[in-house]
Amino acid sequence: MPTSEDYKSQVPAWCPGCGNFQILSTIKQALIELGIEPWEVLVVSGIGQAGKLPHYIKCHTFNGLHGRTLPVATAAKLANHSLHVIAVAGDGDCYGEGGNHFLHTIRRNPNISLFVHNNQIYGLTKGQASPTTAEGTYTTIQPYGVLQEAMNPLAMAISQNCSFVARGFAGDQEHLKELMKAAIKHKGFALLDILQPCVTFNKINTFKWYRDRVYRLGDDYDPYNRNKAFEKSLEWGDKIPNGIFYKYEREIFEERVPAIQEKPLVRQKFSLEEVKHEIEKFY
Amino acid sequence: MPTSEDYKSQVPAWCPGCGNFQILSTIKQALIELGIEPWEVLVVSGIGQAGKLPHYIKCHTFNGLHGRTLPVATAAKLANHSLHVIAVAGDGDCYGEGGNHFLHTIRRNPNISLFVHNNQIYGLTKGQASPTTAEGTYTTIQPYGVLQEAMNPLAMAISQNCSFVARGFAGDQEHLKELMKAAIKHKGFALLDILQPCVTFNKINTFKWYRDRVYRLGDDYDPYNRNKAFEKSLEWGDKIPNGIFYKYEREIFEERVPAIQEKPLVRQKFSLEEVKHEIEKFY
Amino acid sequence: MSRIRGGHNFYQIRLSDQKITASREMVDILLALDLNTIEIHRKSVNEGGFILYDSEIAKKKFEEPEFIDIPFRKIALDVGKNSVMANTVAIGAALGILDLGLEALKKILIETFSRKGEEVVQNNIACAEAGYKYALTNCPKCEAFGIREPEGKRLMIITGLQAIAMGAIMSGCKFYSAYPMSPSTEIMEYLASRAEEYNLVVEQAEDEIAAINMAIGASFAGVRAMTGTSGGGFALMVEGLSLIGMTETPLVIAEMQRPGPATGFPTRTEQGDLLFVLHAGHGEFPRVIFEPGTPKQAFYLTNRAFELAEKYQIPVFILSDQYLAESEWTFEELGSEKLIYNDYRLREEDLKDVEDYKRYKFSSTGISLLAVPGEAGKHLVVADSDEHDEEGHIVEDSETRIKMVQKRLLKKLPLIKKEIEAPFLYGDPSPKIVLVGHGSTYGVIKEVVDTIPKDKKAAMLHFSQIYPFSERDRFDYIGLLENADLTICIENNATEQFAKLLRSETGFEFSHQISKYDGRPFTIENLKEELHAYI
Amino acid sequence: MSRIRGGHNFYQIRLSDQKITASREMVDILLALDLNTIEIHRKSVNEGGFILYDSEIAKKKFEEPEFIDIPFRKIALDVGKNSVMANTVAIGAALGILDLGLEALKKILIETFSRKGEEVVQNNIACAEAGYKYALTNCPKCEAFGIREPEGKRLMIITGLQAIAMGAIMSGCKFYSAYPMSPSTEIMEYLASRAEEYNLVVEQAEDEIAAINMAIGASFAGVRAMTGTSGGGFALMVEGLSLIGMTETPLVIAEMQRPGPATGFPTRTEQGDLLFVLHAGHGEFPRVIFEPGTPKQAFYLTNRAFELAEKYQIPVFILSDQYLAESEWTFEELGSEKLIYNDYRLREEDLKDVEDYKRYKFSSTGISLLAVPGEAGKHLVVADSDEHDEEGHIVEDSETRIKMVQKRLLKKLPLIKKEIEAPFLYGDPSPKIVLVGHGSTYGVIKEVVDTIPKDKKAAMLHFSQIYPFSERDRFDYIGLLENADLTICIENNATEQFAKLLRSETGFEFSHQISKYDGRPFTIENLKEELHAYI
Ligand SMILES: Cc1ncc(C[n+]2csc(CCOP(=O)(O)OP(=O)(O)O)c2C)c(N)n1
Ligand SMILES: Cc1ncc(C[n+]2csc(CCOP(=O)(O)OP(=O)(O)O)c2C)c(N)n1
Ligand code: SF4
Ligand code: SF4
Ligand SMILES: [Mg+2]
Ligand SMILES: [Mg+2]
Repeated sequence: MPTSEDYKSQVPAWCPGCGNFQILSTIKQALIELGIEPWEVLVVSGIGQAGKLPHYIKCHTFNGLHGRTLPVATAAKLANHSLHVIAVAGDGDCYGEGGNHFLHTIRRNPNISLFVHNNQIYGLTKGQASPTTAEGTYTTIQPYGVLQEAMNPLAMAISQNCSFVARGFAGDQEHLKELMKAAIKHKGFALLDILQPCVTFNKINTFKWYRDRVYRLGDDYDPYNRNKAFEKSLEWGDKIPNGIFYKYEREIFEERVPAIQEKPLVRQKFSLEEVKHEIEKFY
Repeated sequence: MPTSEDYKSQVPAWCPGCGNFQILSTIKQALIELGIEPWEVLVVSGIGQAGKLPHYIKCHTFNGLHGRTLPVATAAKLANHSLHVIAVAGDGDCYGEGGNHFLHTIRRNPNISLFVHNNQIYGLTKGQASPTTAEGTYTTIQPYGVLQEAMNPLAMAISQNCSFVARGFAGDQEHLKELMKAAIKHKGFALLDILQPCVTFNKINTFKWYRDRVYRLGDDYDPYNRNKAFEKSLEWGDKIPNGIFYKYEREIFEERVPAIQEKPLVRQKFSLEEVKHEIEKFY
Repeated sequence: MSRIRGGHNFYQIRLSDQKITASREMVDILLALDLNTIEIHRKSVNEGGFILYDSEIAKKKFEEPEFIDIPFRKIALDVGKNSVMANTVAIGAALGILDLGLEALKKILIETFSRKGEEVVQNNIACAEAGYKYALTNCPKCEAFGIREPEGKRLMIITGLQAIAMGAIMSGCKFYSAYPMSPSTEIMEYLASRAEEYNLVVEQAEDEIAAINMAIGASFAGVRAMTGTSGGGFALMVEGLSLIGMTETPLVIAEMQRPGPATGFPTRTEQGDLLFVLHAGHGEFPRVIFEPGTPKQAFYLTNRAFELAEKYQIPVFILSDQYLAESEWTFEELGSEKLIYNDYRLREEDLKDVEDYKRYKFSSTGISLLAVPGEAGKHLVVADSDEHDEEGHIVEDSETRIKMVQKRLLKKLPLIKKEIEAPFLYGDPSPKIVLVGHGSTYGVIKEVVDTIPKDKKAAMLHFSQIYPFSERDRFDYIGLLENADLTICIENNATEQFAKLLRSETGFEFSHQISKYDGRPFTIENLKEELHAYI
Repeated sequence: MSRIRGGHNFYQIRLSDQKITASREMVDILLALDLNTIEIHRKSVNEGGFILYDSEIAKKKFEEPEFIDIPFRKIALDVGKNSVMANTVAIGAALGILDLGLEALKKILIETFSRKGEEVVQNNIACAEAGYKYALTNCPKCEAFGIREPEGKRLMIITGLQAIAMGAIMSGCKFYSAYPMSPSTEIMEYLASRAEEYNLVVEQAEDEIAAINMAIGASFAGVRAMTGTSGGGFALMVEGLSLIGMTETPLVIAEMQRPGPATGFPTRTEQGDLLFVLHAGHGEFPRVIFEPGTPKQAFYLTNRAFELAEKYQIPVFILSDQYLAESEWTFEELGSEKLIYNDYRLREEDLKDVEDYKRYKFSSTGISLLAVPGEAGKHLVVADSDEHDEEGHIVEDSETRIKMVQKRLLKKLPLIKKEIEAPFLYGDPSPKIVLVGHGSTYGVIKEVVDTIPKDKKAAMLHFSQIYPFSERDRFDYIGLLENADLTICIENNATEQFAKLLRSETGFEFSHQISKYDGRPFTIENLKEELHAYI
């Protein structure tokens, strides 16, 4: 069993008080409780405050480009599906720059967990609006307030039949840990949107703001009903539900790609002997 | 009043029998019936069979890059909101390469109509799967059949509160024309997904296939109910509903951008005199 | 043509019992299936050539001696019971004119139509025979062309794209992600068609950005990977290219050029992206560019691309163009013997002596060990797009930065340069006239050199390993150019890109330049005509 | 630093009554607000300089003579009732050491804190005064620096980014779309802050692809438009750039370089994207690249960029880097008199004599009339990313292609070249030593030239209008270089990009190269040290 010592890595370069600290310690805790060793997990991230996270965990890491987390993660999983692959992204990263990959990764349904540190702001670039920033919010680039309606990532995921759709809160670590574990254990593409206070640039959605509003979906909530899940995903305001909104069991991508049914691609040895008759086909 | 002669342009380079011909003639008819003159309309398109459409209408045209129709159209509208702006795209164009713009244009809600020629295939590049190609379809690149669940553009649009969401069928021109007119008249971003048979590469979704399935949403259908609209948008199979699925009246982007409240940006004359005090601010 | 059906389409076929490697402007036999074809191509028929047509289809009768009126349609109806077989009749007739026999055609007809049932096959064969016989009987002077059915060696027939795709398979490529774009799509189609046989993963991405990032992800995870596209798609991959540079992830990228800018001519050819591909990506990192001149070179260079990409952990390009990519060539010499395969990736066993694995460990060559995440015991593999330390973690300090730039770029460059082979000299060994080309102009320049009288001492210098330039101590090609009287750079673009590159790399200045930028490849005739001014 | 709060941050300020244009390595006064700062920067303090610190904050007492212990924290608590004002005390103390007076600081404190209420303002002012007085009383030998409060002329203080943004506003730019990316974001922030005053549309796009396509859409629709980003974001704009090339849509693009590849050093500086920006985009089309050396040049070149972009219907780049973009300069000479504004777009009235408007009409200059869609009467404006005819409709033929390449590219190039001004020569008019630089190295090279004895005949040759190169008949800068004994190219990158470019464009080869690629700008000291080897 791994211990928290095994997962100790670099010292985080986040602002004191940032919600990312809770997310970091919760991920570690979830991995430890699931008995996953550092060398069994690959964390793929983009650029942003969230994107720095894998440097602060001991694990295989691909910290790539802003917005491009999911294509890298999907392909790494196809190449070696014996790895646990977790994609970590910011809200700008995943829903802004990377919006198209978000949409199409849902359709592919690889067995990957996606954790979005949704602070409703661009943190690393110092406070511009992200796709999830509330309409009307003032920023340096939006002096008239954000003119767009905020994106609803959960509703979007449900609309495309994403196989696992959940939301947690950095300030409710116990619940968050359970959601993380459920996402990692879930067979299929699992979106976990995490409400994360950015104490420096988002003066509206603070720890307190969230605490006053969030509640956990009850045991009576049925995550298998798509229409109900959609309705629930629209709830946002005085009350903000957290938990698993939607689940849909379907075959995962790795089970459908014929080349990797016997063993991971990365373990398939190449031999020129076995392919050289290819040339013959051109005579 | 414009006549069909006014809208006559280049000879289409589409396959004989292609569903695009019906869409082309229906757009012209809709424009004529709305009394819009060629020089009052800008058609922005991308690359694909659908993307060629503006060359076959007499109108202002920006035939840009594959997938990039919406950012061009949005900005052109911001620059000159006295123009009618219609964006024309293929399913690959709009939901594949251009997926991210589709998502964020919905959020901006410019007063633009988007007509997607959804033939569920990549026509121009000769028959690869598009995001809307049915799961399991065989193509040259998908010899095992498409492994992804088809994208649902209507559900996605509804999930992001798109202000007008409709679907029509190239083979039902009368209905299509009414939908086009409604989309153009609608104040806000209007998605009209058009079922368009590709007679060369899509041997499944033929005119007959659609004809056997499509039906019009009845008068009793209430397009203002988002949850119901979502539910309806999931209906696809033996029965395929067409019509206006969802409507949501909200302020359009052009009404919210302060600079253009008095007159279109393009008509605002520049005078150095009026800005030169800017330098003073740096002393 | 960017239209799928309807409209004008044509193919050009050149036959010879000599080796041929280029297209000609003029044809000997024009097989016209409609009037439009006659009108467009009539002026391209050589003196003494023929135009085979059907006056019923053309709705026009031509009286000139070169016209041979053959009732394609009527024969098809009579023999095949279906007028669509007129084209089969026509092909039979063309073979009849050449008296080449029908065996090969019959095999193709069986392959093509067998899934439509035995009757269709037989009718087509009957149509071909009828056309053949008709032509044989009615053709005035067929012996003029002097073609004999080839004997002995079987020949391959292959396109540039097929050669690249086959080269990838035979180099151990296991993962290909791309987005459809002419003229690169066939690589993906080919690989998909072989996915089952060779256990390949072929993924159509949602866009080119995803395509290259997927290929990077697969390569990082430990398998040989590749992506392919054309110029416009590659434009979207440029950020990913830079990511390859920073993370030192091996990747092979095929860029099949078509005329730009923007959408340009989707189905035509140009060499307009050379300097773009060479300088693409923000920041500085090494790369290799190959630009094959024949399908054979494409095959072997693809193999070499995989070798160098993995050995140096860099991006390697196969740059080509629609002309080489899509034209079909016959030749004899492809074999698997000369292929190389070294697996530079390290797994469990290979790392047993490494205590503390660091993905970006400094070394005298700049190359660090490339471990496979999850297959390397407890070693962790950390790749980072920020500037990083040896372990792969973000840094900000000046000292590490300098060492990393040296490691990833400055130390590798001279080693890579040593791997590059000299340009290919064909013709006079101490030439006075040198025609210089790169990539797909190989064939046409070579054939034109053959037509220049020996005493003029002409040669072709052809670059297929285009960047970096090979070291001059192996073969002093710049010395050779300096000793010539006339050095002509021949390019299928408007801005003399290769000439600029050679000048910037070596200081050498060509005496002349021949550029073609109409979207068409050089033909033997038009290159000869351009050369008239100088030779 | 890519961390937002916590961690180490620093600013360097250089004061002089001479004009200054560069940074130095060493400082005279180190104002340390924590122990870390002392440890990191102690070695950068000049002999005879001071370190102002608070031994209570540092939790350490330094006995060396350069240390001046000032109780920042205690004074803040006593006077301002809040220890956070320790930094205000410290700034007051620094001004006290220099005896520069407090008027300017007080104004800033009022501006900064007035929205927090009168009390905070007054407390801060009191803290500043207390720090000032304390330093004045306790400083051993302040006159050493010989700084006097400036008299007479007021000076501007401005960054490169502000100069670009202000230049855009004063050139009639009405539309700016971009995606945040350091160090370019401030352009967008600046323009957004002026949107109300000048009726600008500033749109934050979902990604850089949208950003450039929006700017293109706005420009096509008839307004002056611009986008801006850094290398990684620009990598995503490359396809859009090519679209500008094909559609001939005017656009100004700011590319603010930071060290790459990939994410690299987000908050540091480099000149690593020059050749990338020059060759970016598939296919061939003209472009102009400006790389200003000072905020003043940035301001005027931005204006010129809008002029040339619209006149020739091409993309024009303002290429700069984090160093110039973010450092603040004071100077006096900005004025609006020399700005140009010609509106090349045509509306109703302008087109009254045009019968049959064609967007891409052939002309002797290659330039076609640029009509505004919807504002041009019944004339239709058709722009196309495919190869097109004069009207803008898709074509496939060879003849039109050739004419279009000539129109859009070959005819415009020589005209554009004529617009470009010669590089700037500073120092000896017939130099034996020439230090050549481009962009942000202007200041440091200039100051270094000043330190070289006159009899060595040294000069700086600085390129800010970097591509195309200006015509040599105006000023034969290549002749000048050829006549010098020592020509040194100075660049903030590792692959000598400008040297390569000059060689490829003119054949000239520098005798030496000085490269710096650690993410830091050249300072006067380190450039002088590098030059030691040669001078
Ligand atoms: C292509 C590209 N564009 C822009 C940037 C600059 N950038 C870095 S992080 C970021 C957004 C950060 O916001 P988010 O993704 O929400 O992450 P957070 O910092 O809030 O965790 C941006 C715009 C970049 N690195 N690359
Ligand atoms: C960046 C880029 N990638 C790829 C292409 C090639 N391409 C042209 S059209 C097209 C897809 C066509 O499908 P769709 O958008 O559905 O339009 P259709 O032809 O079916 O109407 C593709 C992949 C391109 N032109 N540009
Ligand atoms: S800026 Fe915001 S998100 Fe980033 S580290 Fe600071 S508090 Fe956290
Ligand atoms: S390929 Fe399909 S979509 Fe394209 S023109 Fe032909 S039938 Fe229409
Ligand atoms: Mg964020
Ligand atoms: Mg389509």
